[in-house]
Amino acid sequence: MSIYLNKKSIVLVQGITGREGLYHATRMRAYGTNVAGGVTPGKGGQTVEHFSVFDTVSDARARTGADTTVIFVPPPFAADAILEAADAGIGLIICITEGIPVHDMLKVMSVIPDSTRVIGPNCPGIITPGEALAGIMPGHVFSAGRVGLISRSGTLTYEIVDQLTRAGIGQSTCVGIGGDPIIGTVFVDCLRAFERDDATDAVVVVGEIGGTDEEDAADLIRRKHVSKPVVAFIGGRSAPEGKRMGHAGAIVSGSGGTAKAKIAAFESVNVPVADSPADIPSLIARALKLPARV
Amino acid sequence: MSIYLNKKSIVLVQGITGREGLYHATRMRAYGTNVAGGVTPGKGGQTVEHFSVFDTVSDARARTGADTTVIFVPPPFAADAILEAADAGIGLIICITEGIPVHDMLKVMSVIPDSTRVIGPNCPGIITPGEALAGIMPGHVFSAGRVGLISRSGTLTYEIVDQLTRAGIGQSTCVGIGGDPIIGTVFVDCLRAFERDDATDAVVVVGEIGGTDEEDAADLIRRKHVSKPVVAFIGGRSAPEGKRMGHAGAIVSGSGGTAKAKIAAFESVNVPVADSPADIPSLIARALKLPARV
Amino acid sequence: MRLLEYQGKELFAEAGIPTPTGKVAQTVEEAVAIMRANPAPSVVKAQVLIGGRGKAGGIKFANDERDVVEPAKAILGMNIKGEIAKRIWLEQRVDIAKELYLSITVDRQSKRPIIIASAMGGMDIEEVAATHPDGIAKYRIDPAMGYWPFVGRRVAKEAGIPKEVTAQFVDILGKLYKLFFDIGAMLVEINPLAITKDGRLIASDAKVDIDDNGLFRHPELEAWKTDLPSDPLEERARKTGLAYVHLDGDVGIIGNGAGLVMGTLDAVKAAGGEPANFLDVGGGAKADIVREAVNIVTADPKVKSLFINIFGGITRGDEVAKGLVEALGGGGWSKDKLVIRLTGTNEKEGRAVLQANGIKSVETMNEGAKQAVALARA
Amino acid sequence: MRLLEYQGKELFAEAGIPTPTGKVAQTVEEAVAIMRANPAPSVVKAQVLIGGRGKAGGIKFANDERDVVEPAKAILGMNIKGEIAKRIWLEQRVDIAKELYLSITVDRQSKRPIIIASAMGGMDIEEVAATHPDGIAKYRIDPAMGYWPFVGRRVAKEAGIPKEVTAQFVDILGKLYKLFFDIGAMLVEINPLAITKDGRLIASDAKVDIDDNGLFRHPELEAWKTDLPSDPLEERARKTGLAYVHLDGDVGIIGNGAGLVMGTLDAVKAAGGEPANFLDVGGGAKADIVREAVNIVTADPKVKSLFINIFGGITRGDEVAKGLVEALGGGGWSKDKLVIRLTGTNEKEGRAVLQANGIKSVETMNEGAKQAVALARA
Repeated sequence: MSIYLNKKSIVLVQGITGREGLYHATRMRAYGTNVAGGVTPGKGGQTVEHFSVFDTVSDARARTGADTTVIFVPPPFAADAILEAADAGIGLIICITEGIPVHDMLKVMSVIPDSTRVIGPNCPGIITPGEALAGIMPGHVFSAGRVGLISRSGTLTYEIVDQLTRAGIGQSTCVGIGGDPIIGTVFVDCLRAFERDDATDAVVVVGEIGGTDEEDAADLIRRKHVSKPVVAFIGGRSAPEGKRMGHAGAIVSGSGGTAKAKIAAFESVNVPVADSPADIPSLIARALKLPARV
Repeated sequence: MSIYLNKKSIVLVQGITGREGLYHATRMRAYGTNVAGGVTPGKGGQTVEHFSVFDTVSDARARTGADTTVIFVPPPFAADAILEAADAGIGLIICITEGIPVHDMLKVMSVIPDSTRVIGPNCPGIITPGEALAGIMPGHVFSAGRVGLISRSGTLTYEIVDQLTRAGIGQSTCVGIGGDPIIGTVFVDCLRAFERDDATDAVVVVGEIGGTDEEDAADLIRRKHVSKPVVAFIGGRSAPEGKRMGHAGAIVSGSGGTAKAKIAAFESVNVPVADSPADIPSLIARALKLPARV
Repeated sequence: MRLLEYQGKELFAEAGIPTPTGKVAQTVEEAVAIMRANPAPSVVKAQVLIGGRGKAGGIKFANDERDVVEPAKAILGMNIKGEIAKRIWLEQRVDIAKELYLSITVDRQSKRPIIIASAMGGMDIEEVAATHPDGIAKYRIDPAMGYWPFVGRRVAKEAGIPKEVTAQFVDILGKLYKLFFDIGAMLVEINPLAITKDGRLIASDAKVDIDDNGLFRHPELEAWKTDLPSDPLEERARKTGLAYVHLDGDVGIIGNGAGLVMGTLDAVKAAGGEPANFLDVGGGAKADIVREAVNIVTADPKVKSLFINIFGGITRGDEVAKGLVEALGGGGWSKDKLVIRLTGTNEKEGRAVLQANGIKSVETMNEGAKQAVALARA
Repeated sequence: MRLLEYQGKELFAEAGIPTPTGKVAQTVEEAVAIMRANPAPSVVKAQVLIGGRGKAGGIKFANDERDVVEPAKAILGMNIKGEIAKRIWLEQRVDIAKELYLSITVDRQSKRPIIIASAMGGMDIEEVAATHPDGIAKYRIDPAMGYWPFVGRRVAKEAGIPKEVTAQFVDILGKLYKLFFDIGAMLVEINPLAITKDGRLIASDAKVDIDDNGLFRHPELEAWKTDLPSDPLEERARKTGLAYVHLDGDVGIIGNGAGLVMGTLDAVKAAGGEPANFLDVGGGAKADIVREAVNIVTADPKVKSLFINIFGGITRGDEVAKGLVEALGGGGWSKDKLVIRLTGTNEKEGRAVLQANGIKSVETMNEGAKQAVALARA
């Protein structure tokens, strides 16, 4: 088991004839993901690197039975690509694209059906180690296991997973939810999913400054919806107020959204917050009462 | 029992300080309806004919506990009034206004939550005889009983109900769904509700040319979702093709939507179709095996 | 409000949808002047709303200013299935390689705008639907979502639109949706949407029907109304806010509520008569509206009897009776050629007014229909 | 992209939101000319993005062209909390009876635009929220539904907006939402929204923040960018598409991915150092981008050591290594004052390039942070 993605997932790549799309489609396939083909309008019928190319997602889904899509489409066209996938009945839409206008995502999220899960945008995707990779994560740092991970940051995730793997702690599923202000899937969604997942024993939440996603997650735990142990890390603790730090989401303003407030929220529900990514393995080991190998 | 409306319903009138709004609010109250007050922006705090006036539906609902609203607001502002009621959490919205732009209703119906029932626009409202009237129907022609009625036409409804009442056949609830191309509640919705209603033994469906509402109703019956007897009447059998006959909905074009097609659809599922409104009481009596008083 | 081709094409051009270069003319002289200014092989098209103008001879060709005289003469004033062509549209001919079909209308069932497209254009789409159902693509747009390019790509794929013109098709469909939405249309139709021999898409025809209820938001269209074919009585009724449709029979009909009026027409037909019209005074009609309704219906010289059928809800019986008395007082119609049936709200007050003025009323619709038919035959 | 007051007011005026009559000036002479053309009691306001300009002396008054010289001189060039006022905005004074608050921003939690309004305007809204939570009305708009007048009426009622100006408030809010939507704003704020003594609503201030990701749809705003205060290095980075933020420390930092860079800043701080900057090369950076990143960070004279922390996903280690070698080859920085940590995609190839060029790398982020802090102190 796992959440959202597993070895049975049939994956499409939207924008497969683009440089990044093709590169990552190939890497996903190499990881073992069932990449059934891709979509590039006007290039239907072609083949690239043995991937079938379709004109529309609707057509691709009808011919391949795909249930998942990974979007590598330039920002001005990405909202259209997400809506196309939703309209075609794809249940899991992972949008890698960085730089989508916030108003496009407001529109997308207001009309997309509840039954459709969007991950991202501006995210590294999702991986169920040993089963499937749908995104741009470097597969080799992940290892199969029983710890779930949810993160607003891509590279910070790799950093933390690398530490976990080196410490012998494998992962059930890792979800990079993305760093934009408006994203499809938030911490609370993933926590609920991990709570239901038989293959997950504990969850690492990697947050950062800005927004109230971490506070919402703490609130879910407070309301007893999460029984499994959770440990957290908050990036950007040294960021000065009012400065935008790359992620559109990571801007500190007001009292909500500061690293301090987020750490306090987690600590108030007994979720240990790591000082450094390097401390996460030991916190997980303690939470799971693992042998003191780390 | 009854559908949608009963003596416990707490009713607001939007546009209560207008001529028609106030006139019908008074008539509804005289019929026995629990009219809790009305809404006219900018006139909150006033009292008209002992009705409290509120500035917003949200305010009115908070102070009266209203669950139903009847809208008498000029066409350019009616969509706003419907959305206001829905936003305020009113569960049953009856829009009497005639002449609302079709595109306004397209927008309204696309954003209104599934849990909100809209009846109309361009409809006479709904009555549960002996309990409550929410609309502009002439209450005195109705009588309490066990036959449900659904109609696309206002005055034709009164005509038919008058015949039923004279024949001693009372009504459980009568719903005027309205004559516009885009309406909130259609025959199929009401048939499902009457099927579930313990107080209803049979249903009269009063259709007219245009659209496929009648065909959809026949299809519901074909799929065995309606076990109670249904009798029908179709108005506009003599209307020439391509002529618009008052109701924006009643325009014949193409093969769908003709009186002929609708009558055939009903007859194919053994729903008797009356030649004249005057024949309906005898069809109902036969369907319910009532004594041959009619 | 259904628009003439030249009006629809003007809206298309404003919306950025490619159309052939063209101009409208009301006289042969204007047509000649247009051809003189733009000497090019052209099509001369009758501007009528009725379908089938091509078969009726309403479409001809001309190459220059001399050449246009005959076709212009022939078409201007032509009676096409009862509609007089008061204008012609002269447009430059395009070399057509293939004809597509594209329209957006309102789908009542889904409560959404519906796009209909086919690679089989130029013919009656209902015929295509009947004979080649697979050749037609349909897509219902969520108005909350609006049009996005993927919709156009999906429709193009499913309709079998040639790949080379798909990008143009997606662009035109987006503009057509915006026009449909902005103008509050019930229908926008391009049939045919032509592919020219040099690979361009161009709207060869334009059919636009605008929701009358939304016209108040488009005062700029007011000027076009006078160009539209109309029945003088229908026009007069429209100004009073009455829904009047002129028919061919001799029994004048007035009622309140479209359903009841249609039911009344049906009853008159069932009684062996022929309705002269449909007239719905609407909800809550006052005496002056009723008076005007009587005057309009009886202004039709074919009318031999008048049946007024009122079932009062928002309409009050006393107001109807008052209006009727006023109309009869004006001397335009005799109470002997009149049948009235009045029930519902304020029926007692209404009947009292009628009795006081010596007007008899009947109890039921069927009885009224029978009497009215008998009076027309008398 | 945060706009200056005068830019925001220009957008407001175009959107039909009432604003005081005003003009912008860059010199005292311009200010005098403006007052000469429009002699009226005016407010002279420093055009800076930083808050609290009033308390800092950045708002003064003038009645005529002579009167304006002193305030203009005082404010032009004024340093307000580190930001230099390069322009002043001269606007005619209005007699204010009461001040309201109105804004629309993006609510991440509900994924909707949120309207915030209060009858207590003119002060810091967060302070109002803390002290008078009941005095603030919030409404989350479904973008699919858009703004409808009832929303304005509801917000006005809940915020306690005086009844006499509710109709104006509803109208202004509708226009503000349209502007918010059309311009792709993250924030539009009117504080105060003044009620004048003669009962009119007018926007006394204007704060507009536009989503940078949506700016490509608004080329018309390009010209305003040059008027905005900016750090020269931040400006240079922006042109290359790099996310660079200038800070006060001496440890230069380059990483890929905002989260990792922030984590790296945290690690440097935890190691007792002070970051000189935040620089995210983004996903999939090529060698030339990395080279430019090194050049930008080391162009800051305060930088004493450089820490490059790359965890490759979409970014490939070999490209980073190549860019770094190119930058060092340019002579701008010494490999002795450099710490690099490179892992993830193509890490082997990248390390091979580094080794071939005599650049040593560390294994972990914390180790890198420690070494970089030590180098800065050396």
